[in-house]
Amino acid sequence: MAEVGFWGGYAWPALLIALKVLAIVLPLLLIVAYVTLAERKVMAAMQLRVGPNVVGPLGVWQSFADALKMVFKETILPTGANRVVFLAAPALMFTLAMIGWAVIPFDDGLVLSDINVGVLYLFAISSLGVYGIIMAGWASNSRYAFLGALRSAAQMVSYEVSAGFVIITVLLAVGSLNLSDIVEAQRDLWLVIPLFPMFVIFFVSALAETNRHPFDLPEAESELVAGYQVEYSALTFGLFFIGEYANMCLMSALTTILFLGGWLAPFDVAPFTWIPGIVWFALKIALCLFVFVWVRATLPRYRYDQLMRLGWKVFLPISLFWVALTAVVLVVFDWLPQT
Amino acid sequence: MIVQAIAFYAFAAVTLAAAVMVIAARNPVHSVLFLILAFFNSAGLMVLLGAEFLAMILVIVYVGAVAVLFLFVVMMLDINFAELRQGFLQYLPIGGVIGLVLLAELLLLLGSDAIGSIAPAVASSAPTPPINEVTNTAALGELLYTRYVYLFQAAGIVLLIAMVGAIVLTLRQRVGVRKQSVGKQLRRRREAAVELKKVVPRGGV
Amino acid sequence: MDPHALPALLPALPELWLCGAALALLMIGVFGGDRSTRPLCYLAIAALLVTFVLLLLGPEGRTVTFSGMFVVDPFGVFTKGLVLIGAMLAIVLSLGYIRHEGMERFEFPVLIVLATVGMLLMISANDLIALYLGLEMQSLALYVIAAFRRDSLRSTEAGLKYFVLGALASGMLLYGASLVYGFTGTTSFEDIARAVSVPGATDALGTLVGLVFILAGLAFKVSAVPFHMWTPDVYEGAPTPVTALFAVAPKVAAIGLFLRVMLEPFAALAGDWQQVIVVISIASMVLGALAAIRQTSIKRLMAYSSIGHMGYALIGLAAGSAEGVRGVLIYLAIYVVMNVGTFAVILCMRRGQGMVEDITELAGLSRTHPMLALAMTVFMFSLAGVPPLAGFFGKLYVFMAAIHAELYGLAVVGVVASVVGAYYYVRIVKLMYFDAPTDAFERPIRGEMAAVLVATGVLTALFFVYPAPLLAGAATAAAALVP
Amino acid sequence: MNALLAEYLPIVIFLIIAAGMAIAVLAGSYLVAPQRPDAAKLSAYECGFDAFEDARRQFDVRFYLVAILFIIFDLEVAFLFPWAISLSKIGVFGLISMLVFLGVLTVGFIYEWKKGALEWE
Repeated sequence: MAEVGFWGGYAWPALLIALKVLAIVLPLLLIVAYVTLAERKVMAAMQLRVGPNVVGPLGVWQSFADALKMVFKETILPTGANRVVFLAAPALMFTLAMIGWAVIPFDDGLVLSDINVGVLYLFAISSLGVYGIIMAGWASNSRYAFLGALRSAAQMVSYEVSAGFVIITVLLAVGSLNLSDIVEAQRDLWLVIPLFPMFVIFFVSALAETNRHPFDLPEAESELVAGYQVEYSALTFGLFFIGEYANMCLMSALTTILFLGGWLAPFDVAPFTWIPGIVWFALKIALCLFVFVWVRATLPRYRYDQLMRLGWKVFLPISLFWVALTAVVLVVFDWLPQT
Repeated sequence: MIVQAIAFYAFAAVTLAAAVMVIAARNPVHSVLFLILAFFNSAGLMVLLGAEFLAMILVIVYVGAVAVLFLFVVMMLDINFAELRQGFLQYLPIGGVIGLVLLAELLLLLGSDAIGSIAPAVASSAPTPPINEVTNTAALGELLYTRYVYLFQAAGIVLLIAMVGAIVLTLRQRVGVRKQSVGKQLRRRREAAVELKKVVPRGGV
Repeated sequence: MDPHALPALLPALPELWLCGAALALLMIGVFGGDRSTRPLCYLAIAALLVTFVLLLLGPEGRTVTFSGMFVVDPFGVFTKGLVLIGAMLAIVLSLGYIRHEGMERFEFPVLIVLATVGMLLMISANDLIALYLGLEMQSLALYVIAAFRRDSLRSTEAGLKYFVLGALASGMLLYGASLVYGFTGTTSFEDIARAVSVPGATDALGTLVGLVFILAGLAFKVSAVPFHMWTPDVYEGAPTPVTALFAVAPKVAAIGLFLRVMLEPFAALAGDWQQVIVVISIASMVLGALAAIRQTSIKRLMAYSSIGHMGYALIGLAAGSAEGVRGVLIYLAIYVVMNVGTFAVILCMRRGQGMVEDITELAGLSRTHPMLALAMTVFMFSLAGVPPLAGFFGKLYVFMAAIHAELYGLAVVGVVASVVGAYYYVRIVKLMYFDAPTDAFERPIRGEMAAVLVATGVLTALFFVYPAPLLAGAATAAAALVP
Repeated sequence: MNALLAEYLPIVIFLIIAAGMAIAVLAGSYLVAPQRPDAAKLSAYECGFDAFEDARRQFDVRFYLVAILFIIFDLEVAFLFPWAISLSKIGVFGLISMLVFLGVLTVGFIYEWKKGALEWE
């Protein structure tokens, strides 16, 4: 390659990648805005009420109105708070929720960085989520925040173990850590069918990982008054809010890739394959998000000891047993993927 | 190639700075956060080396689990470093001498041209497969469970001892705490719970 | 060698059996609850006994399995036998102590068995990684046992000290191993031996520095002088049967490991590490002799005495010949018997409400407990190295080996140190026979304690009558290590 | 090697951009929003009297135990990853060696369960 100097050799490819990154981040923020609105609308519908419809037709601009309001609110730093860590926590939560999307394959070949340890990268990102919460709880120097943070940290930690075992069962069936390979391997049979119990455990663990209902005890209004977020106001709270919903979408995307065949059409028959892969991917994520909201609208909240009991005493043994069962079945029937 | 060099120096510099800050930080939680930064950057260095599986495991296990334990412990025990550091000055000379000796040995090593002079003569028996055909996760998987099964099972036993040890040292049974037994709740039959009684008006039960 | 072929499991049968037994004991214990501690101790002793038998029935000569990481040879069999005996006797000694000191938790025997598994793996390691794993397994279990009485401040302090310094030593050993791997390109002992014996190797500084770090790590585990600071505090803080275990089993395993690491992979570098061992040995003997003089707590005194004895054992290693290794092995066997006997006596020093640990409590023991006093006298004189008793022969063989290896200075210092060291042993005997008696200890010594006392007492006193089996065993073991 | 690293460059750039946006948002809120702090506003969210001592101490040792058990099971998952990938190549021997490893850790898990380490009051 001829010496093309600084501009051609390095700055241009970097700029190209930066544009691709923005091409992911900006639509994602838009989607997150509408997911929050959709959640409020769907929950309202489930409770036979209308939901936000004042700001713009059918309340379309509601989330932008909220965002604008947060921008102009005052950011309060409580006295005993530890300034740097206090501000770093929301920034970390937001960043983690975003960088997870770098490895998600939106369509066949349409992925920002196709690293061959994609699943491990996402597992690492979800295990880092604990830090945002602990730092927030510790920095805001209030008893509610501290206890809330510890409880949600312990909860996330407990459910990560069973999520890990579930991912192992998927890897056994696929034989590669690369996310695109995982989706390719499900071309003729989605893994949700053979590994259905694992799908259920993974989905519930995803609920617990993102501190969503029915596992949102640490930040439930009635118990710990919004847990670790209690001392946050204005945009710092906004970052947490966006981070939580982006995390929710990330977990739905991961569930879709692992179990629901990513961008693959349900049947390889003519009418289905005309619709581009990314649309299928978006539909499946929408389905998962709908179930997130549906669960929030209907189920009662778990008490903390029941929540930990479910994580350690139900999910862990079942997923551990299922890993061994899948391995034995695959080796005995010789269905192992030949990589 | 320049991007690799820049990345290497950036990661190395931040790791060293974070390591120094771990010791120098006044507040224990800050030192744990600097430790996490150091782990992160060493994971970055490993990616530069091409050992991506090891980098991810480093992030998952060290940053995701061990550092969380450190944070819990540091937050639980009110360690103020000022107290711990009082005796630091009187130990400085001895510590300094030992540090210098170690540094001298390291410089000796770097200086000596004998690096690897005898190493190639005894190449290890399992040659590493080429990087582009086999991902290093798969390469690891092929050897770890069959050729090195002895070390693998020994590691399993060490994990078991860690489990038993942790529980022996920390578990306190709080007596008299009524726990919910879901099994018992589900096994309750209607007959045991509900008793139909014929009540005579003004007769009481 | 096809990596997927199943390795030969037969040579590792004792270890596999003990691992299985440890898991089974854990399960029995957890379902039996804390009241099952006593039967669990008996089961643990039985499991160790079966391992001992399996060990003796093992294949002859030297077999290597698990792709070159696990070696079984007469040297390993001899040392493992000593470790198993040490562990068994430690559990026997703890039976009474657990009951009346409120340490009735079933994990105690399980952790001892798991620590013993670690020691067996350490001794039969033929690879730097296997060495480190065995060492960590043993140390981890011992850290927990040291802090087993978590409510007593001393026990937790002992556990913490042992953990912090142990972690430092493991770190240094690991760093040394990585340097050696870096410079020789391999971790297996045979390949290192081959790499190091290449003529140009002696100027490979990297391997030497790595060797120094490994030496430091191992010297810590053996509690040789520059790295002995943890020993007195941990011996005093830990519960007495745990101290008995510390003084016996891990020391033998660590010395066995020391011998194998120095004489198999780094035999060619003997010129370099020999004077390091000589210095360590002299320093340990001198400290063992002098530091114990003004000690009043019997357990701290035993800690310094064990440091001294490790110094004598290292003389054999400094000699570096087959005769030297034989000397070390004989010394270790006698050391195990003497120490177990002494700790049995210490464990009998109970008065009504609790254990007593001060030497002055032993005053006038000859009048209150004539038999106990006699046993203690035999052990004290044997530890001091007085001729007819076993301790003398241990030192004799080690000094002869040093002399034959022209290490005259070392032998002379050894003799002088053992003479000076004899002072505090004899002082205890004087206390027992010539001082006014304090009130008596608890009267009926427990059955198994009396049995241990008689057995070790007879072995120590009448060793000179029939020493042949031990000498022959040690000779074959030494021949296996240094051809 | 360069091909492998080319895949990781976008992640680093993504990280920089995401962090940059977060910081920009925080800085923005300082510039745009009115800042009128007063004692009442800055006090911690509390009803009744303020907490006596620092809120950040003495909580249940059980969190410490959960963190340790998590490390051990996390390591177990980490050991499982390469095994799951290469099971076709290491065949039955690899399967048996992993089942033994899982068996040892299941014994540990049963021990924990029966000892009540997983109980929460």
